[in-house]
Amino acid sequence: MFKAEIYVSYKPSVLDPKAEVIKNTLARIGDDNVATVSVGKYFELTLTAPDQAAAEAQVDRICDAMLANVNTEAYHFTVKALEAAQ
Amino acid sequence: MFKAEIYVSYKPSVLDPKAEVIKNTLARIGDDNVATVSVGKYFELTLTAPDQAAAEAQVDRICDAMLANVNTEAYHFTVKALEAAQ
Amino acid sequence: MQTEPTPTVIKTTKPYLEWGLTESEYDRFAEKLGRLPNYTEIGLASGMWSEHCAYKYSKPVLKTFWTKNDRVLMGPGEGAGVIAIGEGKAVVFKAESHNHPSAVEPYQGAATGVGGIIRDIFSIGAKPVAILDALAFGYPKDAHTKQLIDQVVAGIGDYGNAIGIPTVGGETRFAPTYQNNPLVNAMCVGVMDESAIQRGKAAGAGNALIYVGAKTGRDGINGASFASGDFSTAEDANRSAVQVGDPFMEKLLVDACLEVTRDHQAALVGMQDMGAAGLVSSTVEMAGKANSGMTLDLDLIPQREPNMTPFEIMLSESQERMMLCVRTGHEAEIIKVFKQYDLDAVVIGRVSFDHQYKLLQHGQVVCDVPVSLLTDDAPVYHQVGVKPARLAQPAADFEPGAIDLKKTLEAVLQDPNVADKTAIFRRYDAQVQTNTIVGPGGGAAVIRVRGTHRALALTTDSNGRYLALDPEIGGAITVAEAARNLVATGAEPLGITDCLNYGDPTKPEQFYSLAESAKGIVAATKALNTPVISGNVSLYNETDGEAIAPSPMIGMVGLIEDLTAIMSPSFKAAGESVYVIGQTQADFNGSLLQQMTQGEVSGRLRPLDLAQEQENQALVLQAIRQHLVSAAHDVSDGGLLTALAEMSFGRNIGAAVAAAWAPAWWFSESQGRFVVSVPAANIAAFEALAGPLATRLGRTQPGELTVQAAGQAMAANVATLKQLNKEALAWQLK
Amino acid sequence: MKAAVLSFPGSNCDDDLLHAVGTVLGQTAVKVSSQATDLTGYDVVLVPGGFSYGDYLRSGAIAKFAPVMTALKAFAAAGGYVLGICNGFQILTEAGLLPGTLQWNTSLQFICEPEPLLVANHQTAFSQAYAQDQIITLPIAHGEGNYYADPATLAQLEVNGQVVFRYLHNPNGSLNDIAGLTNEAGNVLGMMPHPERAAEALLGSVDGLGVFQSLIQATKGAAIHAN
Ligand SMILES: Nc1ncnc2c1ncn2[C@@H]1O[C@H](COP(=O)(O)OP(=O)(O)O)[C@@H](O)[C@H]1O
Ligand SMILES: [Mg+2]
Repeated sequence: MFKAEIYVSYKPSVLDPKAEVIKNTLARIGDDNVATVSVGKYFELTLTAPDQAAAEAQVDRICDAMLANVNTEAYHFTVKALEAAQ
Repeated sequence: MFKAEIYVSYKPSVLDPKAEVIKNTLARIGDDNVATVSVGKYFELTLTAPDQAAAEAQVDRICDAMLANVNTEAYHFTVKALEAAQ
Repeated sequence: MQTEPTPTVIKTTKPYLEWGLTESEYDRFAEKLGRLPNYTEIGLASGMWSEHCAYKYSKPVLKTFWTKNDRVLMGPGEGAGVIAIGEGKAVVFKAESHNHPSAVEPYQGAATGVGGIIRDIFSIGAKPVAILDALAFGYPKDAHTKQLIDQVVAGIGDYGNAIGIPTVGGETRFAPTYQNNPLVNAMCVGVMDESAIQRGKAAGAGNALIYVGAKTGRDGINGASFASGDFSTAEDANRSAVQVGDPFMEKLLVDACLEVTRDHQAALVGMQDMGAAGLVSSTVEMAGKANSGMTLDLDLIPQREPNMTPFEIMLSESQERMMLCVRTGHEAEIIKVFKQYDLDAVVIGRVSFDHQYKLLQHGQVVCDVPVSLLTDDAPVYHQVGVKPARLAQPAADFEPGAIDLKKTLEAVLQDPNVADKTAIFRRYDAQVQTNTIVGPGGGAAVIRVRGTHRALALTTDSNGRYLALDPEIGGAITVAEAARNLVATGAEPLGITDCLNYGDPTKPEQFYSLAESAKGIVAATKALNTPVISGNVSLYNETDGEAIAPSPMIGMVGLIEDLTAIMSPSFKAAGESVYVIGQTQADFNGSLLQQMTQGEVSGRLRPLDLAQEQENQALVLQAIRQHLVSAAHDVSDGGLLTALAEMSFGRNIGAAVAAAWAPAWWFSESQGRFVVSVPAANIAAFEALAGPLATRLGRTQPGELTVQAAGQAMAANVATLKQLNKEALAWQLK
Repeated sequence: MKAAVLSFPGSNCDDDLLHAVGTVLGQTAVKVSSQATDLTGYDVVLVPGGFSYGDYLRSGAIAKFAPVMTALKAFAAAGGYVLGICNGFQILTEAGLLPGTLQWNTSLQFICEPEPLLVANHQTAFSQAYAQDQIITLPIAHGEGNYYADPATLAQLEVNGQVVFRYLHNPNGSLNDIAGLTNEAGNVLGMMPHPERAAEALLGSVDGLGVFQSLIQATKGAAIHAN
């Protein structure tokens, strides 16, 4: 069993409305020392796979096809083997 | 300048419809070896603060008040000082 | 896994007290059972004997409601009530409160409130066609209230928008009394064939009980008794009760259940949603209504989490679940329908030959009690009300004194109660299903009924200000005001649903308010021929011992039989005559003007003349049906001048009006009034029809609203007033 | 015109489209499940609004995996007319049939209101019933309608005249006020406003009929060519 931790965030060139709103709201309520805000998604998957490489390849494919919109979003992930106990 | 990395995820026992739909879809398109899916949010803030403790206290307050819905979500974060170069 | 306390330990340690059951209720249960109940059994009792399920305090009051006329096909008692609307069709509607959950978790509380009321509608077999939301908050002055409003509105919108039912109307009221105890009431309206009414019953020994929809988790456990408890700001533990709504799942559920009621009538015995007290209440009530028993195997229930106890499984309020009773032999046929929608559907038990409610888990009997013990044998308390001191000795009449017409009008138009609510309702999809003839923003909403030549008018109304001064008169006014909203669109009021939002009924003064306002509601529903066909009770609206003003919400539905006679409040052309229907007097106690000037309301209310009310409404309806009037609007918050201003905004056509009243009278809230405009060609016919009921005030004119009162004149630019009114709320919510 | 109206789990404007095209305009309109694998025989495929699969990951992100999408791509590649409205537009961008992405409205709020639009290009199969630069008002109802494309794509869209509808009072932050656009070939259009909600005078407006009338006209031409 493998565990993948996946981060999806906007590419730097894309203006993110959610981050903008959070930043403006923070400024309004007095947290005006916050300089930058970025908002992303965080996924955890557990999956069975013959080996680490296979797990990574599958996770990459899932990210590319589904979890991220590659027009506007970038992703990165780590895959770790879980103890055999499972 | 400090950088905070914040993770927000559902508390246990809280239904996560997003994760359900993703998992079902993965199974449908052939990725049926994915055993569990969890979906969370990932934020990065940079902020100025007199010291690490002050930065942590502020980030905690911002998470509690805005970034997480503490009724349904739990959060954790790390705060790191960035090089003085900034 | 924790082991549960034994019956004898329960008797001495009394864990049920925390679930809202009293010691004498425990004794009653044990005595009727004939032995000490186990943990599961007394747990189920705490849910089923809560106010939410058993109406133990409100039942004597609800019994007084008038619930039948020749059009009512099904009154209170089922998921929702049904009224015939002609051409073989019927309208189904009900309202529900989610005040407590929304106070704790505004987004999910409001969302699941909408989800719950929708299930009530399609459980009858009706297609849900409209949602209305009635909200009440403190004035949006502090960040907390603004956030609360934002999250409640987001929750309602996200659920209704996703599921594809238009939110066509509602109301948003602001008063200090709701500061710590907001009201979140939602109403759903459905349409169906008269012949296809479905009931929630489980009859016929051997028939299957089929569980459908979301899996059961540990969310919202024992929410029913939670909602029937009083609320303390310090009590953080309440936070564990949060349920999350899944509108996508519910959309599938609506479509699948309607397919079953449409195409598999012969297989279906009954259907009910799982609302308060989840699995136990839906199944026990279905058995109770059919006077049967049932046996359920908890191991078969779809569960989201491992190791759930019977108590947790049965009292979970996980959302988006339905219970069906299906004839033996038809199980596969029904399950197949749900599978097509990718929904779980599982036979979890059978109707039995006896009258016992029996639950099995891991081969053990974990509950075995008579069905009636959980339903009919719930206690009913006959409280005696005591008139609150403030009502026994009302303060002197509120005298607004010498006011400035224009400044007062500008202030009233910007008060959030009167301010344009676009900032709220534009977050709701009001048009999906393409039937919305009049959406939010006017008075009542109007939707066409597909497959007929008819339309329905829908509204909600509540006004705690009047009930705070006199619950009986205030109750009658609320019904009358809802009817006025409908009549102004050209609809004939058909019937009502209600949410009775009150304080703790065990307090005699709170019970007094509940009972007195019911008297007013009953009188008004009889006078206006609008029986109560469904409703919901929300008691214990108290924070730290302080109750809200009694705030019954009335949801009313009316019928329009002629699609060419749908009226709107906007003045249509300059040069038409403007009339007020009904008497204007010095009615300032309980008025918006008083709340704005004094921060609270006090004084005595003038009794409502229901005969006069009925006569005025009949006149307006006649005038609209005979195409005599070109605009009609009811007079409510902020009085006559406010109504005139609102009528001016649509097409930038104002009016020049005059009456020999003191300036303040233009803001008086005398009941039973409407404003109409009449084109020159219809004046003779209109005046002949109206007789002394209508008073001519002046005529419409382009772009200006001018008033001549005793000793004071006002001229205001309509566009300027409109802008004040339009921007006020968005600004105040920022 | 024979139109297929796709229906995904969570679609909620499919019946409204059937009503507008079938009942109001008297065309043949058939609901086609997202499980279908064949779209031959239709002149037009309509991808409706709603919240396919709850839009829980991103709007349209799950719908693109439905079986019918393979058929839809083949249909579009063969030059068939495809119209995506609201969630339909979002699905078409996720599936790569249209460029760009629909992000959250800048207000982060769902917005439902009538919106005046400029017909920026009336020489398309979807807009020929309108006059160039005509102003029409159509309802919008979306939370994620803020059109984004990278600068190069955006410039290309403008050069090619692919922008068909523009907001007069940009409600959601869309780049270049884009409310609706076609693919390069001009046979696939996505738009956030709902023409099917402006198809009957009783409901307040018939400004949306032009979109469907344009398609009726375009498919008549196609039929003549085929003969
Ligand atoms: N929460 C809400 N949801 C939907 N529509 C609302 C809501 N609040 C107000 N509205 C709309 O705004 C209109 C005006 O509301 P209100 O000021 O309470 O006036 P009235 O009592 O005269 O109907 C209502 O008729 C309704 O259509
Ligand atoms: Mg009102």
